[in-house]
Amino acid sequence: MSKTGKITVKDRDPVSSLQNFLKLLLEKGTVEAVLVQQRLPIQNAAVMPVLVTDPEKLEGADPLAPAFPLNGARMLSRLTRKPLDAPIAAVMRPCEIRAFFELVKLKQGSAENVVFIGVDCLGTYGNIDYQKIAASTAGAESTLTFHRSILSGKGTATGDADISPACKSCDHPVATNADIGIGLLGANIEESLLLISNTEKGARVLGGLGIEVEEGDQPLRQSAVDALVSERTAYRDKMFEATSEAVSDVQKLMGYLGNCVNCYNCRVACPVCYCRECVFTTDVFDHEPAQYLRWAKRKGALKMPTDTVFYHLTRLAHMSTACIGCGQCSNACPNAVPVAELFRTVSHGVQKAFGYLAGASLDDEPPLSVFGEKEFSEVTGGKD
Amino acid sequence: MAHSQALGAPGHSARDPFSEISKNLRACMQCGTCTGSCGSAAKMDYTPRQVWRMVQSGLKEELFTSRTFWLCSSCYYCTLRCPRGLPLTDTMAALKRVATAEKYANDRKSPPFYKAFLDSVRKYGRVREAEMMTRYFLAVKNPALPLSFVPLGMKLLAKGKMELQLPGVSRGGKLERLYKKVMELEAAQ
Amino acid sequence: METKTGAALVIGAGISGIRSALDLAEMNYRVFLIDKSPHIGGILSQLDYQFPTDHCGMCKMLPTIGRDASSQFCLRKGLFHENIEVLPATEMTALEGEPGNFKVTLDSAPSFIDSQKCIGCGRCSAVCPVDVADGFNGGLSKRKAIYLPVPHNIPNRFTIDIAACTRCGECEKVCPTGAVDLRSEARRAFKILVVDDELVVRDSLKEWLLVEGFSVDMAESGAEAIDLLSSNDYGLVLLDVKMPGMDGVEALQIMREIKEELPVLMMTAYATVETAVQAMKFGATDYLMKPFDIEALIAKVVGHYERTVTVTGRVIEVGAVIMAAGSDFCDPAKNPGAFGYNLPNVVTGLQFERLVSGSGPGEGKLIRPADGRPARKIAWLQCIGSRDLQQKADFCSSACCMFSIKEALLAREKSGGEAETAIFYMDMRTFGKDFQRYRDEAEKVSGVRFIRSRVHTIESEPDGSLKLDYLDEKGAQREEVFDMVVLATGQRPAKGTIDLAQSAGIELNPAGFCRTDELYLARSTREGVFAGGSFAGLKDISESLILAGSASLEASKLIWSKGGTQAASSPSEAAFEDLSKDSPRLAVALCACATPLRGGLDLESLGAGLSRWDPSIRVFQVERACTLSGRTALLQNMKESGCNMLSIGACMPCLYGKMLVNLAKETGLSPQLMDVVDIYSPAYRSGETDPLLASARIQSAMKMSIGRLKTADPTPATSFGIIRKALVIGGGVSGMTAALAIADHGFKVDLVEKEGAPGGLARSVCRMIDGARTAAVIEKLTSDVRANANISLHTGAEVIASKPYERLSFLTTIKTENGEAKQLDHGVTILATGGREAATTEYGYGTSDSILTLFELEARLEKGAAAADLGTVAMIQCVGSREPGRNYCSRVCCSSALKNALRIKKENPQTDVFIFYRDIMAYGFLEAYYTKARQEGVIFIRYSLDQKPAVFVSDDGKIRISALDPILGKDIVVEADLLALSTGVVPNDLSGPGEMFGIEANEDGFFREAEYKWQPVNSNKRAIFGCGLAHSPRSIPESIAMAQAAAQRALVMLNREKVQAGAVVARVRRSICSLCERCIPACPYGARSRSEEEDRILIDELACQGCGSCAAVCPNSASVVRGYGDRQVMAMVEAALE
Amino acid sequence: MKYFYYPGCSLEHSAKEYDLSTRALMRLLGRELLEIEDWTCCGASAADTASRLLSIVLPARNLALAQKSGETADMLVPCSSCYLNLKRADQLIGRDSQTRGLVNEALAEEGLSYGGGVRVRHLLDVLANDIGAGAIAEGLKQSLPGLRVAPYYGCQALRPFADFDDPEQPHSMDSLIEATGASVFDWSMGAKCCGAGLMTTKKELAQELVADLLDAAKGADCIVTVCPMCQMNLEAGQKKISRMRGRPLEISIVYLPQLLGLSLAMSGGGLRLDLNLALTRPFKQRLAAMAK
Repeated sequence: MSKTGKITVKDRDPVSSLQNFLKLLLEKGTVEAVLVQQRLPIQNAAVMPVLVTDPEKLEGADPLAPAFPLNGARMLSRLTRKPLDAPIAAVMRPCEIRAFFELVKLKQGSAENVVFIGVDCLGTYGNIDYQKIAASTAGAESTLTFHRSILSGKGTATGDADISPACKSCDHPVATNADIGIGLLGANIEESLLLISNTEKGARVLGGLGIEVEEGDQPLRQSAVDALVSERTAYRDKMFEATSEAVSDVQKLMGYLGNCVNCYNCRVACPVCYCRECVFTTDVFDHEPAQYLRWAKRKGALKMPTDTVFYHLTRLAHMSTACIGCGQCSNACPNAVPVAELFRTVSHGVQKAFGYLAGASLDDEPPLSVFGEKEFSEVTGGKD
Repeated sequence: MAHSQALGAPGHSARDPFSEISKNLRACMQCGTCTGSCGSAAKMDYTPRQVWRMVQSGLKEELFTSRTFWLCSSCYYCTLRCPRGLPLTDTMAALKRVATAEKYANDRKSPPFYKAFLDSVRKYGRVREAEMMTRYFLAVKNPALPLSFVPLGMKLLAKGKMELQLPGVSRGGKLERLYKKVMELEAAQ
Repeated sequence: METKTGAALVIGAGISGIRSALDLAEMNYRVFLIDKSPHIGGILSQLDYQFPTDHCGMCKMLPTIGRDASSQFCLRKGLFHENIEVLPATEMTALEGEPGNFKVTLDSAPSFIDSQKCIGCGRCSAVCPVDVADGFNGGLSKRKAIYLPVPHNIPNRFTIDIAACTRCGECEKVCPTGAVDLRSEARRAFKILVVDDELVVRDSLKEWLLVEGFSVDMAESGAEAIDLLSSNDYGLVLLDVKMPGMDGVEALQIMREIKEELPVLMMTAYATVETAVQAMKFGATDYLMKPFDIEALIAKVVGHYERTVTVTGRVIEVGAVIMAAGSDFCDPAKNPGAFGYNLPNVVTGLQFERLVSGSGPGEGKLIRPADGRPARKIAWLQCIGSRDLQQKADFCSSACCMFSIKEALLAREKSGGEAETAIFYMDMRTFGKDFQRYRDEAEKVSGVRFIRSRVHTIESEPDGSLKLDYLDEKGAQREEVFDMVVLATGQRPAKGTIDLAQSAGIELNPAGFCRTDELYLARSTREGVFAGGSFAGLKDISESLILAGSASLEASKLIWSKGGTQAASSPSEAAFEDLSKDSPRLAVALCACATPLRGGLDLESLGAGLSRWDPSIRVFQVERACTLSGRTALLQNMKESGCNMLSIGACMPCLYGKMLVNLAKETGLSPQLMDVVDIYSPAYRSGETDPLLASARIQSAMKMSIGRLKTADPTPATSFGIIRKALVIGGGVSGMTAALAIADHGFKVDLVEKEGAPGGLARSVCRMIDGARTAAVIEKLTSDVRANANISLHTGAEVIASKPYERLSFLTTIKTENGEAKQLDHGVTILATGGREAATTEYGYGTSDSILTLFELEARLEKGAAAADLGTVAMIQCVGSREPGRNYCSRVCCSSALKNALRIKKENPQTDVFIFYRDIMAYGFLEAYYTKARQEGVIFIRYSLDQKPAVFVSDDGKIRISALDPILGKDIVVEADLLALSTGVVPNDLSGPGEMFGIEANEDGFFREAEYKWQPVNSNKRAIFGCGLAHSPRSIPESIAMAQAAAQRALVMLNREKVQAGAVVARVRRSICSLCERCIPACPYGARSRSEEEDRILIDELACQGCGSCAAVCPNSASVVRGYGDRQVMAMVEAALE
Repeated sequence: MKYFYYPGCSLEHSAKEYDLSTRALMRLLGRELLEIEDWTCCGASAADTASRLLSIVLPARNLALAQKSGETADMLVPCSSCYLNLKRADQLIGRDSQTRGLVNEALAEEGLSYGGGVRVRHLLDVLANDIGAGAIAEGLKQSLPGLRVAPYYGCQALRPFADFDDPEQPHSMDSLIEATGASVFDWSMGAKCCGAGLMTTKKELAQELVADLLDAAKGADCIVTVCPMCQMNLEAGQKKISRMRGRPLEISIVYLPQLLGLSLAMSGGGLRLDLNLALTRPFKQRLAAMAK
């Protein structure tokens, strides 16, 4: 049962109809600004989050683009770190909304004045791949070809590029916790886009825009979503197995992370890694020269830089309860270390153990801040 | 369930033996140790704990319909163990006294036995067992009772451990004066 | 002139003694803490689990303010506080002088083991031939004559049980450090002269005394004895009475002239007893009866010898004495008619605690003492030796009901939930805070069976299990077999209480406990001598600690008023150089001493190894660092090396607590920059055969210490001034007492009372339990408050807001009587908001004016309504209490109901009084009032929650109460003219002050204390305390005691110019803090808050206990604990892996 | 050492052997028994049902007679019921002046008076504490090895006056039995009541109690008693009780002085074992065999 409305698509171009919908929001004054992924006028292949206040400036907006340069949650957190009395709309992918929810729980942002518009996500390319694809086309051309090939069943691969492994294994393509959902699955996006109102705020916004909404099942959409989810889940489980096997002991883990050069990019890109300054960049890990010599003497040889595995283990320990699997860590890694697969596998296990799904809802308390009376009895032996 | 019973503490006339008994039992906190310790509690219609409760609540009529205090074999377990240190075995004896004095005929065998026993002592200063038993059998007027004692009687006779004396033959009256004085003193108290 | 620092003596080092000692020590008084047993901890050293947490929480008594002055490890291991001198195996023999300056003589039993040398290796007890029942394990296991008094003490010193020791000397031979000295030579030096004409007597006596180790001379006659006496020195003479020629008495007189105070034991046969007694007039000390009973004779002789060698005469001067000598449990086997209590597998409560303890005989596996089989069906019998007039025990021991329930829960836990548990009781006295909830949970969740019956006999079955005959609640005879029976043994005065009371000059109450003032429970009958804990009657841990706190307050008030000043500042607070600018210059001192402990350790190679490892350090050796000479050498070396950090390698780090503090004072270096490393036991203890491996382990231990010191944060501990004024909210009896207690120490107090006049709920109570008028108590308190210049009383005033002020104090706004706002600044706050009688509509209240509440009945009695025309009076207890909605016992209604019933009966014995009750909560000595009420003819009728009495008011105004009498199993009807309902006590609204000061109330609305047992008056916020009815329902004397305890805790804060924070506290590196606030809820002491204006995390350094929870939660070490920064920990890990 | 001797009514006839064996044993052990001449009945449990004062006056009369004889000695009482009444009278008179006044007013009728002071001792108390197992062991001539003896104390010897043994778990007979060479049969019914007082009025109840005792004594060779009423109650009707319980419960019942006498090689005749109502044949053969 869901409340849905429609955006009719004019001349087979969903991107521009979506832009018109967003213009409506600004014109009607429902929101004072819209944060949406937009193609920069000067660089067609760069699709970056843009905070737009003038409806006219929306024409480059392309949330349907298979581009995911960075996780927008971090930007939204900067916007809402302090109370902002202006309502804004955030057009984001499901994993961006979930990342932002985690940041709210860590008091790095607030969801009070934000209208979440969650777009169904059919997957995104790595940044390098996307730049190649977008460079050779104009405007939203690459977006439309991407969606048309999916509609026609040819899948997402073009040339030697495909959507990132993180997206392939993402079992949350639909932003069920967004106020308004933009439904692509189960619709012919060249005729219409679905508008799903998930929350009471969403219904209020759509009502304000005069878009009627009716109750009813969406069997077509539901089966499409289920199909996509089961396909992605199958891929995910295979990935979990492979990754677990690849890091089943310390030696293998060191090999897995062999190419890492401690540039800590994955930390910068990770939306939920909220520390202002990571301890690994502080003086704590700025060891004395004599110390390196001592380490070398102990085993005869010392790989530099040191503390590589230590860093990843620490990040896993800190962030595995909040990881939403958006894949930006792998995306940001200069040496293509499969960091996302490692983090996704470990945090899946951790979150299952705590019965917690990162970013699912603002009301779930993060695991380590709440202590259940009788937890992990298999470990404590049932004693409280 | 049983009729509801208007409850009131026992009457307070000065020399009423029953209120004397209830004064002794006031400190009882109904812990049940006495009933638990009593060898013959299983056969009693009201357990000792219930008897003390009835005394406390002044349910005199109902109490004397009970045969409990006649079953007391004065083994003093209850007195030893009562956490309140109450004279429970003496209270059972006192209840027998009140029952005999106020003629509550709820037991046909014990009062005549004790009377026969005391009459023999009054007369001869000592218990003449044979004579006392015959006087007891006559008072009970139930032929089955003497018959049940015949085998024991025969054995004792055979061993010369029982003299055959006929009742009412010799003079007696050995402790007559003492008895009279005691009854006099008791009444005056 | 060194002003006379106030000092106090605390007798008894159980938890109450420790509490009082710590209270006074934290106020910088000097404290002597003595105990006659060789260890501290009293009964609690044997209990591993306490209600309600079912874990141990003793260390929560340790000081949280100025905590570096005290050891901060498990109290069952030991107590080291700068201001406390702990004297085990010591007793007070005399107390002279007047309050404020007493002279106390202390006797300590001769210790045959040198505590400095004993390293607790245990070889002596391995060879000891004697086996004695181990009192620590309640006699369930055996121990040797030379033994460890408590398995887990630090330092773990062995002790000799002189009574059991046969002086065979085996332990002396085998002790590696020569710590054992049985003083056999001293015995040999003690010469005894035996004077008897019969040779056979002389020979046998000589032989016995030689076996005992004494040297013996013999004399055939008086004359011979006299010239022997003049030529040598005898410790004791055994003199026969009947001798030819000069008889015993004559000889005695001559001997007395030669040596005035010569102890002489007359030896007399049966006939000459009179002469022996008569001889005592001539100075004979005692006499012995022939034929000799060897044990008695030896005991007397050894007794005399012991007295001559006891270390007597240590006289100390103290301002006040606190008696916390505790109490004992009754020995069920000595019960006349033992009811089978001495059968195998019948254990006392204490023995059960040992059975479930890990260090107990069964190593915590719940086994039966007799045959070691698992105990899976256990029964508890309550009131053994309590509430039993047969044993002159007309009192309830208050704590057994609750510790039996706790033990039942422990049994289930230890048996993995298999154990079947049953408690046989008469009244389940759950009168304390949250007791009822604890019992309900035990009954409904853990399936503990509560059977209301007093079991009379236990009989043992062939297989060792136990058959209980009992009467169940319906009166049916029951028999049930259990694996094990636990007796909840009642209280008895501690052994030796009578002579302790004599030497202290205090009186005892009829039950043999310390007699105390009716109103001020801590005051004994002698001024200046106070009673804490269960010395005045067994209490549970929380009440013991409250009374101990009240005793400390009374003692400190006395010392303060007699001019005994507190020490200016405790040594640990001396200012230290700020070395943050200095680069680390570390010196290592290796203690060389001849202890055989050393084994193969070579100090030179150790020192060289360290220098090689870190060339910047300087290493030197010191001879016997723990001695005075050692320390001066150490100081000398430190000055030479110009070091600003010191690491000492020595044998027993725990001995160096005080030494480091003094060293710090002399060198100006903070103790945080010094460390002591145990370099001997790794080599010795583990029996390391390979010296290389041992020295490697020692090297890494030293390197860890060096690593830690070099990366230590040198900034010294900070101290903070707080506003030395107090705010007391609520002017009831508790509020006024707390205000007076603080004001009497010279500090300003603001006392805020809502009503027009102070007095609180006590104003609507007319009489105390013993008949004293409550109004007199209130008038006295009110006049004292008004007369006290330090107290400003604000009646008709209400607290409306409060916010932090001057960093660690408070600024509170109140609305005064005439409506204008007033601002009060203060450093501490005491909540005494009190409570009131609960309203009710049950049982027809309000439908007839002869149905009253408890207080209304008392008011009517007080107005002189002659009891005659009261007619029949009925009372119903637990109205609205102990049932869902208000599931706690209000504790005071039973005693008040008994008070009213006894008063009615006294005025007119003919009045019939009926009390309908569920459990009569006449705990402690209130039981005597319950017995008296029964003896006066009050009839008690029990009802259960699911079958409450029904009340009808007939039109002629008579009240008919019908109920089931469970004993008779019949419905009964009571026609009463007056019905009193005991509705219980509810707390006044705490939400206002609660929310202002950030403290919570529990689910019943009472003040939630930091820890029910161990910190009863503290809240979870640092400077906020609570007492009186606001905490939980309690009687007026108990409220006064609690108010004093709360005031005492507040005085610890107020008492110092500068309150020293601990050296190890948390710090926030503001620049890298992302303000995610995860560290705020993680702090158990509420020491962290977010300041909106400054947009940063604030730390209350005084509340912070350096537990590190905040550091653990913070991902990027923005929150760090001083002394345990990342670099330090990493440096130590590196060193450990060397 | 001399003792006043108060035999009591049942020792005249139905418990004659108890009287004779006690006198014989005491004579052998060199203790002189001064029988109170003209002693009368102590009132047992009957006097108390008629009048409280009577239940004190009757025993007081005998105490007064003993004091009047001019001798100073403890009063030895073999029968537990008489022991209880005499001791109770002595205590009440000693403690409560009002009772003392009334009793002496009554005794005046017989020219007697009593103010307390005679120490009432049970036979078992004298045997166990004054004479002691050592004396028996020294005088032992005829050891009774392998004989398993169940010590039965009854109730009124131990309660309410528990002044020579534990009222619940008594052990004073053990040393005496072991001194004879016999072994003590381990059972827990030594202090349980046999219901003798009810045998004449509430027979079925008394027989239940006796049956429990005999059942518990299974495996012992004999039960030893120290009270004529317990003896009579356990001896009489063993067959009827065996039928009632449906299994053979016959067991020999002897008095303590008889057992001790045997071990001191006193002839069976002198101990009048012939008068005992329940001596099983195997027990008699055993004694005969041991006598050779």
